Amino acid sequence: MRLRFLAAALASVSFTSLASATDLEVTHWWTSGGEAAAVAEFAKAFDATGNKWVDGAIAGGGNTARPVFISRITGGDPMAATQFNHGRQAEELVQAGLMRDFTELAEKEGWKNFVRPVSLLDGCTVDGKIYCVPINIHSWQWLWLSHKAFADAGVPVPKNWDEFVAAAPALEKAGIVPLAIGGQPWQRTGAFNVLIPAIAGKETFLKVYQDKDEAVAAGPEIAKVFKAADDARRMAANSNVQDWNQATNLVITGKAGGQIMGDWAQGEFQVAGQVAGKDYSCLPGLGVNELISVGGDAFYFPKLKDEEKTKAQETLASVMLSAPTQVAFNLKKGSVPVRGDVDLAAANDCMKKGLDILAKGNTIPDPPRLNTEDTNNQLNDLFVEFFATPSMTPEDAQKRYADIIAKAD
Amino acid sequence: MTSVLVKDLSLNFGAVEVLKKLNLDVQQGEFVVLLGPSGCGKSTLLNCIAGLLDVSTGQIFINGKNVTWEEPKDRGIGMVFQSYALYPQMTVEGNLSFGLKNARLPKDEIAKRIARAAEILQIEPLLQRKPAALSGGQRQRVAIGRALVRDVDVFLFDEPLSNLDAKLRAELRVEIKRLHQQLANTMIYVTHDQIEAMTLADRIAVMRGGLIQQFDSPQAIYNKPVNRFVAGFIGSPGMNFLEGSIAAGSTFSADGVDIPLARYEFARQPAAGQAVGFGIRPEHVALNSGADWPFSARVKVDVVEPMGSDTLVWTKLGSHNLAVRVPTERMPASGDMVDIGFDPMRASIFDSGDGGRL
Amino acid sequence: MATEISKRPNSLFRNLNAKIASIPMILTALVVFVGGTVWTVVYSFTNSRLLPRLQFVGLDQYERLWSTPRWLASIENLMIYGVLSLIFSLTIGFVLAALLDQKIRFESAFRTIILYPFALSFIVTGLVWQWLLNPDFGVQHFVRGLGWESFTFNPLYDQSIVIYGILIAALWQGTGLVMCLMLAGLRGIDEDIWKAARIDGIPMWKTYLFIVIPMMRPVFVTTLVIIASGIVRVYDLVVAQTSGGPGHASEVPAKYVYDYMFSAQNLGQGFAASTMMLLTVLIVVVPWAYLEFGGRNKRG
Amino acid sequence: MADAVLTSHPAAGVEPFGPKPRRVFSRRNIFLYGTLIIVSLYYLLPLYVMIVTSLKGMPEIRFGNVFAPPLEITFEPWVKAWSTACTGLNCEGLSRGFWNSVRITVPSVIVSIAIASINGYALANWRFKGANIFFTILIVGAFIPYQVMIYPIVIILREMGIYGTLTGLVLVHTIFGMPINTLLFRNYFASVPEELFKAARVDGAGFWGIYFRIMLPMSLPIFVVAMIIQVTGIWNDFLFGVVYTRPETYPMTVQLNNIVNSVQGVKEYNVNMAATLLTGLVPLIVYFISGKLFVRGIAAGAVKG
Repeated sequence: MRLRFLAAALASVSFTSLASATDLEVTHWWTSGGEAAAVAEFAKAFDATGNKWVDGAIAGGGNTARPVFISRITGGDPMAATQFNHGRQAEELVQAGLMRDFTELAEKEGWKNFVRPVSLLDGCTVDGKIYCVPINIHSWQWLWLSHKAFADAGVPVPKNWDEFVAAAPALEKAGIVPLAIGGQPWQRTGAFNVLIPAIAGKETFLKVYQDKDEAVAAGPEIAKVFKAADDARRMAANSNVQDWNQATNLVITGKAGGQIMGDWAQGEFQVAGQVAGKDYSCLPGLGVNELISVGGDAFYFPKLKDEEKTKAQETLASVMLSAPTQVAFNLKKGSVPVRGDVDLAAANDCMKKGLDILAKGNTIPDPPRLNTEDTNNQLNDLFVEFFATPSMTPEDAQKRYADIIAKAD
Repeated sequence: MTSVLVKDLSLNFGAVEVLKKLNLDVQQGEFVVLLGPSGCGKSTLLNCIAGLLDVSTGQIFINGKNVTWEEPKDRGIGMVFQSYALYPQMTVEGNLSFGLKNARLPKDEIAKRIARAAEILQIEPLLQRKPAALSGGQRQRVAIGRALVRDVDVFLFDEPLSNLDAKLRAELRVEIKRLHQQLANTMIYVTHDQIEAMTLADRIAVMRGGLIQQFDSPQAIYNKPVNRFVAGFIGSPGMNFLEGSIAAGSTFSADGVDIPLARYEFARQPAAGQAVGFGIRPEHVALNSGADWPFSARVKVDVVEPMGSDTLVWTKLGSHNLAVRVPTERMPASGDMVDIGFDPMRASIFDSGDGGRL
Repeated sequence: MATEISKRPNSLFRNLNAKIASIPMILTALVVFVGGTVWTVVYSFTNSRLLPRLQFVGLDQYERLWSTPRWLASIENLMIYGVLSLIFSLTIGFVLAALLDQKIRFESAFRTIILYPFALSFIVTGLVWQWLLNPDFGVQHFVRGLGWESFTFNPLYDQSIVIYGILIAALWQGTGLVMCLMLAGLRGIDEDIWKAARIDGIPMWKTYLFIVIPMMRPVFVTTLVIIASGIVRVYDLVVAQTSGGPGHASEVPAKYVYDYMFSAQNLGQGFAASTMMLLTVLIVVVPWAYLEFGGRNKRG
Repeated sequence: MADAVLTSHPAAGVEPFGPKPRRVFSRRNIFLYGTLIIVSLYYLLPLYVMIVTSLKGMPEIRFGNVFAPPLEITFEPWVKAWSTACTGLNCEGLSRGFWNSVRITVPSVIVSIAIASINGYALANWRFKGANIFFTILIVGAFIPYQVMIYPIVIILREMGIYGTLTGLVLVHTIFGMPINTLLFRNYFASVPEELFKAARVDGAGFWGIYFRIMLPMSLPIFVVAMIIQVTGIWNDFLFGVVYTRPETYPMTVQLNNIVNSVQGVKEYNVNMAATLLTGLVPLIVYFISGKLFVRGIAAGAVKG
């Protein structure tokens, strides 16, 4: 008797949950410790709405994951939502009519009113319609320094790039790699792109990447940047790691002095239980030119046939942008929320620095947003070669650099 | 009644003509041997008759039915191969019944036929063995049995005895002959062995270069070859040839040797001075016989080759080598002077140009 | 007597079953291989980015391709890797097979040991060898630990020898199969050949080189197809071991194709690179394949 | 080398009577077995390192050397690799992928071998007009890098409506396994005496009858070879598994890649090695079980041609 009752109760429970819960498959390439913890916040928030987040993580970074995403979308078997770096990566998918238009929802919820900086939504906009949900702001312009490494080498922790370069010989003498850069191509390009505004200033940066001004790219300002890159190359000569977070790990463990890496590295320090200002330092704009780039990740929603799922996509989009989720997610991820109206009391030193700069408006667009992936890849090829080939002079490299900029569209 | 009829059959592999407008007419119950050197097209012809090769042009009839484009199984033939071609994974019984099962014959009928074939070929004790456990001779019996159970009018043999040793070959040869007498169906048999051909055939088709040169009884082929090729191919040891010409009257003359041709039956009259080859078989030349031959000469013995019952004596007639076959007990020694003689009636004369019989 | 003429049936319906059974093969050959190739070639003349689109730009993609240092480096690397890999796999595979063919004891144990890496994927192979060749953990670390402090064996981080680091791993994975093929070939050689060679007093190496190897032609053909197709396609191993680095020292064409098609989102460029690869393959393989496999129709 | 081998035999001539002397430590034997043992070490070393590493804890890996046996054996990396290693939010280790791999491999192997063997049979025994052209295309196809074909195949699968399904993936494996397997089967069937085929035709067996009743029962060795090649190839496949399926059906290799490439802090080499070994286990077992037949089958499929 009781058993039957129980069974009936169970049946009704599962029935109701079936009726309202929709499984949405979300694909992304966040698999490092900090990233996975951040994604878990999204999943928790979405599951709380009575739906179910089906995680489709693919490790190995965007270059491994993106082909899979694109194949599935064009192959007619799309996921419900997928990560892309926002900017031009998904442009053509939108133009081909494969992605969902979220303008209506954006207007209803007033995204334009709280997304800061508003330019983030521009990256999602094609022909006046909004096609993606920006979820965080990442900036590249950070130099992470290990206090332990400098203590071991017996030199004070540098305050800017030049001091860092000057400290390199002392670090090397102590058997410490001055600068950790992973073998993946984007890390090299990223580091170079950080050097441009820090060494040559915001104007030069915009002329090169926004206006694609070949003359500037070949000019003396960029030549200085290449000189700095040459220093970086020498300092990174002995860093035998591939992944960015392995490089970060070298800094965490004091085997390397520093690393030029985006703010997502902060997540790794956090997971390792390190405290900003005590165990490590962060210098935005390499401590030279305090500005940060505004880039980040966004979620795109392919058009689906299933009505239930289409509805749930909207729920997911709202959840991702909601204030509590934004805070929870970005704290774990080490990035800055896209909402200007959230309280980040919980933010640590480094993140507060970033928020300050953001508030002052000292921002530049993220190079990947300005370039096509094709151009980004050509730059990757160039810097991979440059960093690995000591015999390649900065002058030669600059010539090819200017060439790529000239041909970019 | 005609059993197998081949009309104007040609077969090309690309640019190579393997069979050239070939005609063959095999009577009901006849044992026909296709004989020729390798590459003459005899196996190809047999495969065409079996339907294992698609012909280029021409027609094939079996028992009055046009089977040119029929499947092999529908032609009413059975076939025995040189390598036996037994299915290695099946028992002897399985091998014998495979074709019958494919034809969906009732079980008891299959059993009856296998029992009969096994009895005829004396392979009853082997029925449950696999081919790998059989000797060569046993395998070939099974292969014959496989054709036998099909209960067909035409048997095709593709050099069935070539893989056997000499003793077994002779045994099975007799057995095939006995089988033919017992069953009285049509058999077409390909071989390059002229003893098999001579002993088995009702008629022999001698082939060369995709054409049948002569199709006749073994005796006719032996005694009256239609051309120089057939004459040279048939007979072991081979026919002696003297190159020369027809001299005035009816004499063959070749560097100093004159042979009167009065008794020779010409197939067609030669012109005077025509270049011809004169052929005489070694066994038709007599040595020191003492008899009076239309042609005789005294020659010196070069080499003596004893072959058991017979001995081949090599001499020179003019500048040509001449072999003479004598019983071994009358063997001369090398260097002896001997008398030879023969009757030109038993000779064959061929045109030196087209090789045709004169 | 029957003399009616039977017409040659429509040749399409001869051996109909054989043709029906071959439909999957014909479709694969025509639709996937030929169709896919033609499609690729056509789109290599367009400026397709993320999605294929038919906006023709002539030879632009090819001009760019041949002026890209990374592509040129890839080609060079593949040539070096290909030649070395062919020579070493064939030589090592053959020598090992010859050794195993000496009627030795424990033959099957040795054979198993040499062949087992074949069961592992290139990804796994790449990972293991990356680990073994890592200077901080692997062979170099070990030898230095034994007291030879100056010992340097760091192929994966040295541009000039990185290709050998990959070769070591590739040979580890692939020679077993080659050895097996060669062994099978040796076993197919008539014993009498060896007797004849011994009676003639021909030294063993000469017998192998001038008599046995020429007799093993079909084996070499099959082996060559397997090795060569693997060389042209090499990708996973490089990605797992070095990601093409250091610099462009271990970049290969297949990786260039993949990177430009998918991560650079420049399909046109990727297609142009694949077309060049296909063209090379066609020039080398088609005449040979046709001679090898096309001329057999006349048998029987 | 040649001399060593030849000089080991004269004893047979000197002492025609009595047992042949056995010299275990002849120069030839020392050379022969010495070489083989050194070679074996090269082949075994990575496996040894994988096993040893997978049984160590991380501290030991960081400070010890790779060749040292574990001081303290721990099976934790194996447990972690199998059941708790994380990718993104999924912390089920490889276990999730194992059955997916089985589900993908079994039908793919069966279908691809069935089709390749029929191709080989049709090519070797029936030789219809034009067959060799298709075969040549197929062989050339063996040289096409898989990456090149990803896009066309996405389109083909989409048009057939089977993108993302198991059927689609089986089809892809069948297509890419076809060239080499067809070549092997064709060579094998060509080595079967032609008269056997003719005899079967006279016996009234058709295309399928000969295939199933005559050829198939004779072809165990070559089927074993094809099976090993396909099982290893399909089980180890990463590219097709990740591009043409969806996360809930990802094969084990995708999980392996995820585990190995999801670096959370330090690379956990021990877990990576355990995961690697676990993934390689199935093809390794298949190979060890049927290794003997493999050599025999290779002999039949590659030697004659």
